[in-house]
Amino acid sequence: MIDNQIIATVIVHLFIAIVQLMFWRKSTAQRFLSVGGSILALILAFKLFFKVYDGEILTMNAANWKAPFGIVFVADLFSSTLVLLTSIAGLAVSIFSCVGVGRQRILYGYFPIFHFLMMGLNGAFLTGDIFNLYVWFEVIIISSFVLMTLGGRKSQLEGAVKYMAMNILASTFFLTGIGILYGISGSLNMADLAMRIPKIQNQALVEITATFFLIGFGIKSAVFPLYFWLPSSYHTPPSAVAATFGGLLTKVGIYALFRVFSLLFIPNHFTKELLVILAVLTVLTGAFGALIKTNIRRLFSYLIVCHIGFMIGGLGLYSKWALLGAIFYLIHDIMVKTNLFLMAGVIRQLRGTMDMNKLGGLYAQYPKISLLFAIVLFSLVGIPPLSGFWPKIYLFKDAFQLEKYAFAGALIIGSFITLYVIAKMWAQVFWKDAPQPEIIEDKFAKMIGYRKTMLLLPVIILASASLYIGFNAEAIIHLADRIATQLLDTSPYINAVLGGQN
Amino acid sequence: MNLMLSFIWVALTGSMYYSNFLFGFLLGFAILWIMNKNEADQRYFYRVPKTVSFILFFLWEMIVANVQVAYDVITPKFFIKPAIVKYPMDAKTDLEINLLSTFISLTPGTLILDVSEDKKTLFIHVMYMKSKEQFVSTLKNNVERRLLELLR
Amino acid sequence: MNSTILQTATRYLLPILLLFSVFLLLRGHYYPGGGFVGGLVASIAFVLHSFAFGTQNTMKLIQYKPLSLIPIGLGVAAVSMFLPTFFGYPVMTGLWLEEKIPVIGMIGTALFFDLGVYFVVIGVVLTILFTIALNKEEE
Amino acid sequence: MTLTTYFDYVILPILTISVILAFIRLYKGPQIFDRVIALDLIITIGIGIITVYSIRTSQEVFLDIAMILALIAFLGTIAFSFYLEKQSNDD
Amino acid sequence: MMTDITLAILSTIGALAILFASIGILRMPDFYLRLSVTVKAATLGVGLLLICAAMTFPDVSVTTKAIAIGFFLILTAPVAAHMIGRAAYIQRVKTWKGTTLNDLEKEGQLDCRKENF
Amino acid sequence: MELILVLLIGILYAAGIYLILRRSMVKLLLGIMLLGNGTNILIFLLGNIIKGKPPIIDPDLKVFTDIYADPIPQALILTAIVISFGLTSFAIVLLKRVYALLGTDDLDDLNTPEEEDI
Amino acid sequence: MLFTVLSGLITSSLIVPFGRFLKTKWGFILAFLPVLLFLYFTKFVVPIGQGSYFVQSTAWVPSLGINLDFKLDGLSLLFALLITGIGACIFFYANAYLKGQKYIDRFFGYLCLFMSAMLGLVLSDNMLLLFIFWELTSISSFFLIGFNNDQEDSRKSAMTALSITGLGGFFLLAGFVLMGNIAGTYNISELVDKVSLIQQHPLFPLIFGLVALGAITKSAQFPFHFWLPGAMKAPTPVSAYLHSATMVKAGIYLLARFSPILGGNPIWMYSLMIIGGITMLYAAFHSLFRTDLKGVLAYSTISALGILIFLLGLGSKEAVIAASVFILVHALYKAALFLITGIIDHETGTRDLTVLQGLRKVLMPVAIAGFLAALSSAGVPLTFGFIGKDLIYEATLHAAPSLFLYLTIAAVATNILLVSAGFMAGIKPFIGRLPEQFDHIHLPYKSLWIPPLLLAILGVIFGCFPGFVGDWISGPTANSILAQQEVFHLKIWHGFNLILLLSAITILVGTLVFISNTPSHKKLVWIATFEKISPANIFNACAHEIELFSAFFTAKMHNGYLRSYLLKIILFAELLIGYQLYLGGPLHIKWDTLSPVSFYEVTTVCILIGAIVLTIRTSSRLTAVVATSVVGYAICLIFVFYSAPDLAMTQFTIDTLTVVLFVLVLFKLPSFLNLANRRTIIRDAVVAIIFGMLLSMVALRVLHEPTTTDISDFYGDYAYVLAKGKNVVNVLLVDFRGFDTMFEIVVLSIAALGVYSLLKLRLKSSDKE
Ligand code: NA
Ligand code: NA
Repeated sequence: MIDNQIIATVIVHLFIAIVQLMFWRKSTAQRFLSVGGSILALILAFKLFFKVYDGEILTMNAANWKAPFGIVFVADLFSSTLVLLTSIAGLAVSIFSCVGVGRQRILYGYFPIFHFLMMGLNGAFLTGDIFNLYVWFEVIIISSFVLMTLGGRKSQLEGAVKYMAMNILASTFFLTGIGILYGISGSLNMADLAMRIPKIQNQALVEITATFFLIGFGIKSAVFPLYFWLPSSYHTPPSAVAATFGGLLTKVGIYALFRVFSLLFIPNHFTKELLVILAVLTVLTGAFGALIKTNIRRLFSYLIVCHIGFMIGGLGLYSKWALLGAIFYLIHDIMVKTNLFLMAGVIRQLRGTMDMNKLGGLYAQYPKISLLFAIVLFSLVGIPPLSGFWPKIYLFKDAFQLEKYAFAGALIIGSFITLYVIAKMWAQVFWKDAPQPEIIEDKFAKMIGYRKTMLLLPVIILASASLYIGFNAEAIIHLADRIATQLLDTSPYINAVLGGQN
Repeated sequence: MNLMLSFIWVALTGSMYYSNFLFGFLLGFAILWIMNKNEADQRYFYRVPKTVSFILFFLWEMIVANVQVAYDVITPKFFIKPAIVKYPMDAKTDLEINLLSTFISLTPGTLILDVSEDKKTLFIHVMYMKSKEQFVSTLKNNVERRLLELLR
Repeated sequence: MNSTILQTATRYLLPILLLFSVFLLLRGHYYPGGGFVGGLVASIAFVLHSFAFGTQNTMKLIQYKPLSLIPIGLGVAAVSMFLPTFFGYPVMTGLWLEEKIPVIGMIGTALFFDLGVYFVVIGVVLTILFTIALNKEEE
Repeated sequence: MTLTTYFDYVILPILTISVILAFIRLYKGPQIFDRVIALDLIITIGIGIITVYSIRTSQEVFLDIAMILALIAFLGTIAFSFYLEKQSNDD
Repeated sequence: MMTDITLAILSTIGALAILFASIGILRMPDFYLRLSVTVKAATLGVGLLLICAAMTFPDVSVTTKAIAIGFFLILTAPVAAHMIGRAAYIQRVKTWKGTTLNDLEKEGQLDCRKENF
Repeated sequence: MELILVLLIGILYAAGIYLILRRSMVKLLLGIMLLGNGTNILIFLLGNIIKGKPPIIDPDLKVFTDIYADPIPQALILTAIVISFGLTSFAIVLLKRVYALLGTDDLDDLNTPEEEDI
Repeated sequence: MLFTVLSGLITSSLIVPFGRFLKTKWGFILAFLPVLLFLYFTKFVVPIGQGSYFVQSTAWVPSLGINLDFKLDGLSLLFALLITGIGACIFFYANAYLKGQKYIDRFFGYLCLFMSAMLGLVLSDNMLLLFIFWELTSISSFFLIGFNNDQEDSRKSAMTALSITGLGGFFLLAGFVLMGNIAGTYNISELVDKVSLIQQHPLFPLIFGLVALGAITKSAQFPFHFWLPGAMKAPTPVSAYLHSATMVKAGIYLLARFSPILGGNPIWMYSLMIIGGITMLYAAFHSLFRTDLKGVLAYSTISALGILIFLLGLGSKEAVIAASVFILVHALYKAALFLITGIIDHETGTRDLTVLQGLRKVLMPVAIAGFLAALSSAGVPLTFGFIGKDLIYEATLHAAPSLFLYLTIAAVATNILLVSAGFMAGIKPFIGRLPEQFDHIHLPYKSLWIPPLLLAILGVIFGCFPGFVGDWISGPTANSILAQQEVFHLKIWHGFNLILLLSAITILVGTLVFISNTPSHKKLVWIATFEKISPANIFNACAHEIELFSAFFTAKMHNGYLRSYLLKIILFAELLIGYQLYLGGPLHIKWDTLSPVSFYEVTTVCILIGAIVLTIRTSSRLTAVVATSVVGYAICLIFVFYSAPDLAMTQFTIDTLTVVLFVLVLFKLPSFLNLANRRTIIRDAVVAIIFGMLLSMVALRVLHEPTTTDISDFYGDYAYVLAKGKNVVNVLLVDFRGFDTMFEIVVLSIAALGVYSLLKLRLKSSDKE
């Protein structure tokens, strides 16, 4: 079925960005455009989501060339869900940015680039062409470079250099992989590749190719021992940016890993073992890092790494439940991690610092905001029945079922350390009295109501989403279940793209 | 200039249709119009044929001079006597100076290093210089005069 | 840089390069060339001008900020990309006018798309180079 | 001996040897100026090689590349000169 | 046949000119000499090769293209040579010991240039 | 001939990797550029490479009549080249800024202790 | 039942907006919530005592098998009554205790949450649901313990409590999931039917271990007991609630609940008996040395919990009934003692046993309550404690012949010490001479002293009428634990027998210990020297070590040096690719498929290589740029040779532009320094060369694969016919794969914007975000 609606969100963000570029230096107009456009994108994402919810897979043959000759966009449930989540997170960040991002940055193109980034994310989720995916990845990384350096402070630039070097290296691996893949199969369309790859005689070569993708996407998704860019950089940009990064960037890597390793390269025994081992190490690395960091954003950065391990582990187990768990976790993680960094931004507005040693007294001064944050933090930890809890059960389930006890252990350690550090953070940031109350610069208190709302509303939106995920876990499980089914049985995908012609 | 651009356009596209020429003309006109909006100097170069003939002459000069250098290069011993010479120009306009220097530079053995601030003298690097006076006068009479004749 | 020779040469090279860039742009569908190379050559023309006359003067020559070329180019490309949707085709479908136009040949969305690419490339290259150059002058 | 083989076995080798020689200068330096002019020469020879190759393969499209080279190659040299002129210490 | 022979001759001369330029750049003792030798010889050589190309392809388009290329080369090569030569001089790149006369240095041109930057 | 290109690919990658492991930011950049080139050649080589037959249809014909070079890798590389140009130019400027701020291009110096300037 | 659980949750969430009313004098109304709940549960005493049970199930997350399954049987009922009953006392008490406290609304919010979590925990008939409430109790207790969050100690204690119970919680979850995997259900009632399946599974020890870890951490068993004394930092009502009847008993409840499923085997028996035995002795011994009233209570609580674990481990009928009774006994007297401690603390401002004495003169009703509670804890006849202790001794005496002696000795020793501890807490502060500093003290509000008095009196009433309790409460409880139906009848008087003798000895010796043991700080210091190797310290040391290791590991991995990161990434890639290549088998070059070598190409490649070498080796940046551009131009030539004119053009223009860019930027940079030593250079070179070789090998392998060209053939066939272009590459770029191009120019645009902002934007210091 040909349907332009599939890439509607992409188009919306593209046009918002272009129009905003035309309104260069008109910060108010850009703010309105951004929020309005994000709302529109969200509506479209919902429409798309409900369209594919029943299992139908929509495709759009760009330029009217039937697959595999043109670039095809595919909306299956996995991609539509991620588009939806991205749109929710995007709207939240967009609202937050109106107040949370300084005027100077807005005047120098913050919003257009943010929308380019959103466009890149949506495109990456929707494309059905491996090289096109590369292009989307490049859109994403270049916008993230720019957002990361926007403002040009020293620490930002230092982080950006490392971030950039490693991400470009990742792209190199990815592109090399594409080159090899084309060399062995002669196609770029993922569904077509899925048909061709099993027929390739030299399957060893396929495995080699898969390795390149594994490394490329592994870097993007911050898997051990490829994660270094993340803690080097995520603590440096403005919070709105960090929120987008923290919530969405690594997840594209995860998405790509899931997509590629379910559609193109069905993991063999070695790959599965490898992924599980990497997952365990990733969890531990993230957990250890989180344990010792005192800057809350650095702490969150390591938590991202830690939880990436959960998802990678789910992929490594490669069973229905494990995939379900990993996808559920992905859904939960996008909402929560975005919110965490937004929260860090609010804390910064409240206190002017993100160092736990210097923070304090928030609970006494802002009890309701603190409770709101507590919801976010508990969702992250997975205090049942909040959102982080459910997927872990599935992961445990199959970790035991498949006798991957190391992974089960890592799940326990990872979850526990998350709990521990968040409790520590709660004690330090919210409970403890501020050590030096005299030097606190509380911008928030001085703000007018509308600005306060703009800062808190996104946190509330995302927190509600987390709560929804937690309390209506059944629905999310159904969703993740369908996604996992679609990932495991790729024939509907292939049929939808190739129209049963092969 | 516009005409020249039209010619180049035709040369580029390689088809000598009327319409193509016209398009090239219009395009060239447009480009010049865009460019020259702010420029006082709007003189067009209209002596295309003369230029072409000069270029042919000059190609010949090049071949001749090349042989000399070639010989020096492939034989083990150098016969060079390099020098940097100050050369007073008669050429006045930018175009004249430019063509002169192009010519001098393209001839083996000589190379423009600099034009003085007042645009009256050239500094030329010479490979084979017997004496400064001889070099200057040869250049003046054989090359510069000829060029200026063509241009003026 | 203040070199008379360079300046004079640039006066002639600039239009030639621009012409050449348009040439590359228009013929891309049939021969090597296209929006990218065309745009690159065009921007090289201006870069050359900035070397000869200084970036400030080049900016004056162009009159518009090169940055503003970017949204224009993106807009042109994006519109030509989405025009087909109004006719019920998928995004990016090539639409062609029935008749041939002299010189340019067939006119279609692909050409407009290339034109957008052309503008974007010019805008991008000039923004980058001029920003650097002007920044250096400031320092 | 046909013209093709002549191009293949005489002209192109001469040109490639020339490139190698120019490259040796580029490699040796000693100064950046020498390298820049060696680069310039290499590109110019490149134009020649492309021209010959175009004749060899009867593909006139390659001449377009030669044209681009001819038009913009010198920009690199100009840029280097621009830099070198202003540079305070010898690199 | 006649064309072939002409082609062979022209191309040989062209190639040799280029070869000499390369030998020149390798052998010449100082920068100015190298610059001096290379630019024109190479331009000439390429020009001759272009003529060959123009002769090989029957089209007018190729001929005009070849001429255009040659024209561009002639237009740009000396400018480039001049620029780099000037830069070298401003940076006081050493001349060969055999250099007999140096007017530019005498004039003090160099110093006033430097002040401009 | 392919073997030589294969060798070349190896050398390009090796050189790129070697350079990005240096401490200088400029070398890092050069390394990235070399890696990009290596990738391009790799894509190029792994498609069907054919000499002297550009994928351009003869002006008088509507389809190819004889063998021609694979256009897909070319299109891919073109895209990749342009993209890496974008990245490179941004990276170069980033390098410039870092140098202006830190006064060094030594990558090891990019570790300003935790600070609050965001 | 669902509603009883939800009521607390709803109330606690209502407190967020409407909390202000708690600060008014009508705040006590909230206390009627537990009262109502208590009354609701008493309704079930009779039917359950008659052997029936109640279930309720509401679908929640059916696909995961998590439903709101609740089951009310004897065990649940006992706990539900304790939770709501003692809860009611606590609510009233706390309302008075915390009068005027600034954050009283929060306090009751947490308390409601905690109460309903506890209720949910004991009512759940689904493992995962139980776990959910289990975690909720951990979290809400975290907030309760850390209620005085401006104090460092409180925060630390809350952290410790949460850490230990939280860690246990995750083990528990793992155990539950594992059990669910094996049994195929999470429903606890259904699990009872699958005992053999579970117990015969090879992973049974793991399951048991995980579940037991959950239980013993929660119930503060050795060596995880140390969080409990720390948790005394909480306001006293909290301590009373958490440590008498609720939080710490959750572990007991868990083991009791799962004893029909996991119990009845040596692993269960020995491990629980050992843990429980050690804990009860260790903690009882430690309680002797405490000078803080709450400290005494804390350790005696741990000891009591140890007894319970010990009894559950023993698992005999006698033991189970003893446990069922002792749970109630302990809840009553311990809650009373805590509340009394709270009153003392509240009125005198100290809990130091070396100072407190003679308070009966000013706090008579409190003294009575204390006295009664102490007697009950000592197990003096006619108190409920006496019944409990009798049953314990009976259980130990009836244990296996090889064991009963040791077990009985342990039980007696523990109880002797507990007698002393109970007297210390309930009697010591009230006897003797009243210090002058306490002269001014008045009896506090009724709502403060009535609850402990009530509880203490209840202990006596139950002691006098044990049959009633046995029939309706403890009996059904024991039946649920044993998963059977039997009648237990408790009697006051068993006649003169060994047990009575032991009881007498216990009380006698215990009293002697109490009299001879005057609390002093010196002893505390003395015992503290032993604490250096206590579990708490070992745990702290471990935690510290872990933290050190984390710091070390993180610093080692993430050391701030980009090149080290890149090196690690590359090495990892080499390892993987190399291994895969190795798996691919040997490589044979098929010469016949390769095209002939031509001179000009070789030259081009040679120059390329030369340029690369120059790039690497030069110390001048500019030379490096020149060399890199040679690389680009040479590649451009390769593109020409292999029929890619578009590529060649683009590569060439872009290369030139890159040179320009470099030149513009490199303006002021210093030249390269040779910063690496020889070893590093060699190492990097080796790594790089290996990488290059691997890539070459991969490329070579791919070359030998037959190429499929159907797609490019399609482009060749239709580029003109359908897309109206003859330059297929360009047609690909603007039509077939136009999307790539569209977004690649977006990439370019973003880069340009980035450059622009990078160079132009200078933030003011005020513009941080
Ligand atoms: Na093109
Ligand atoms: Na493209």
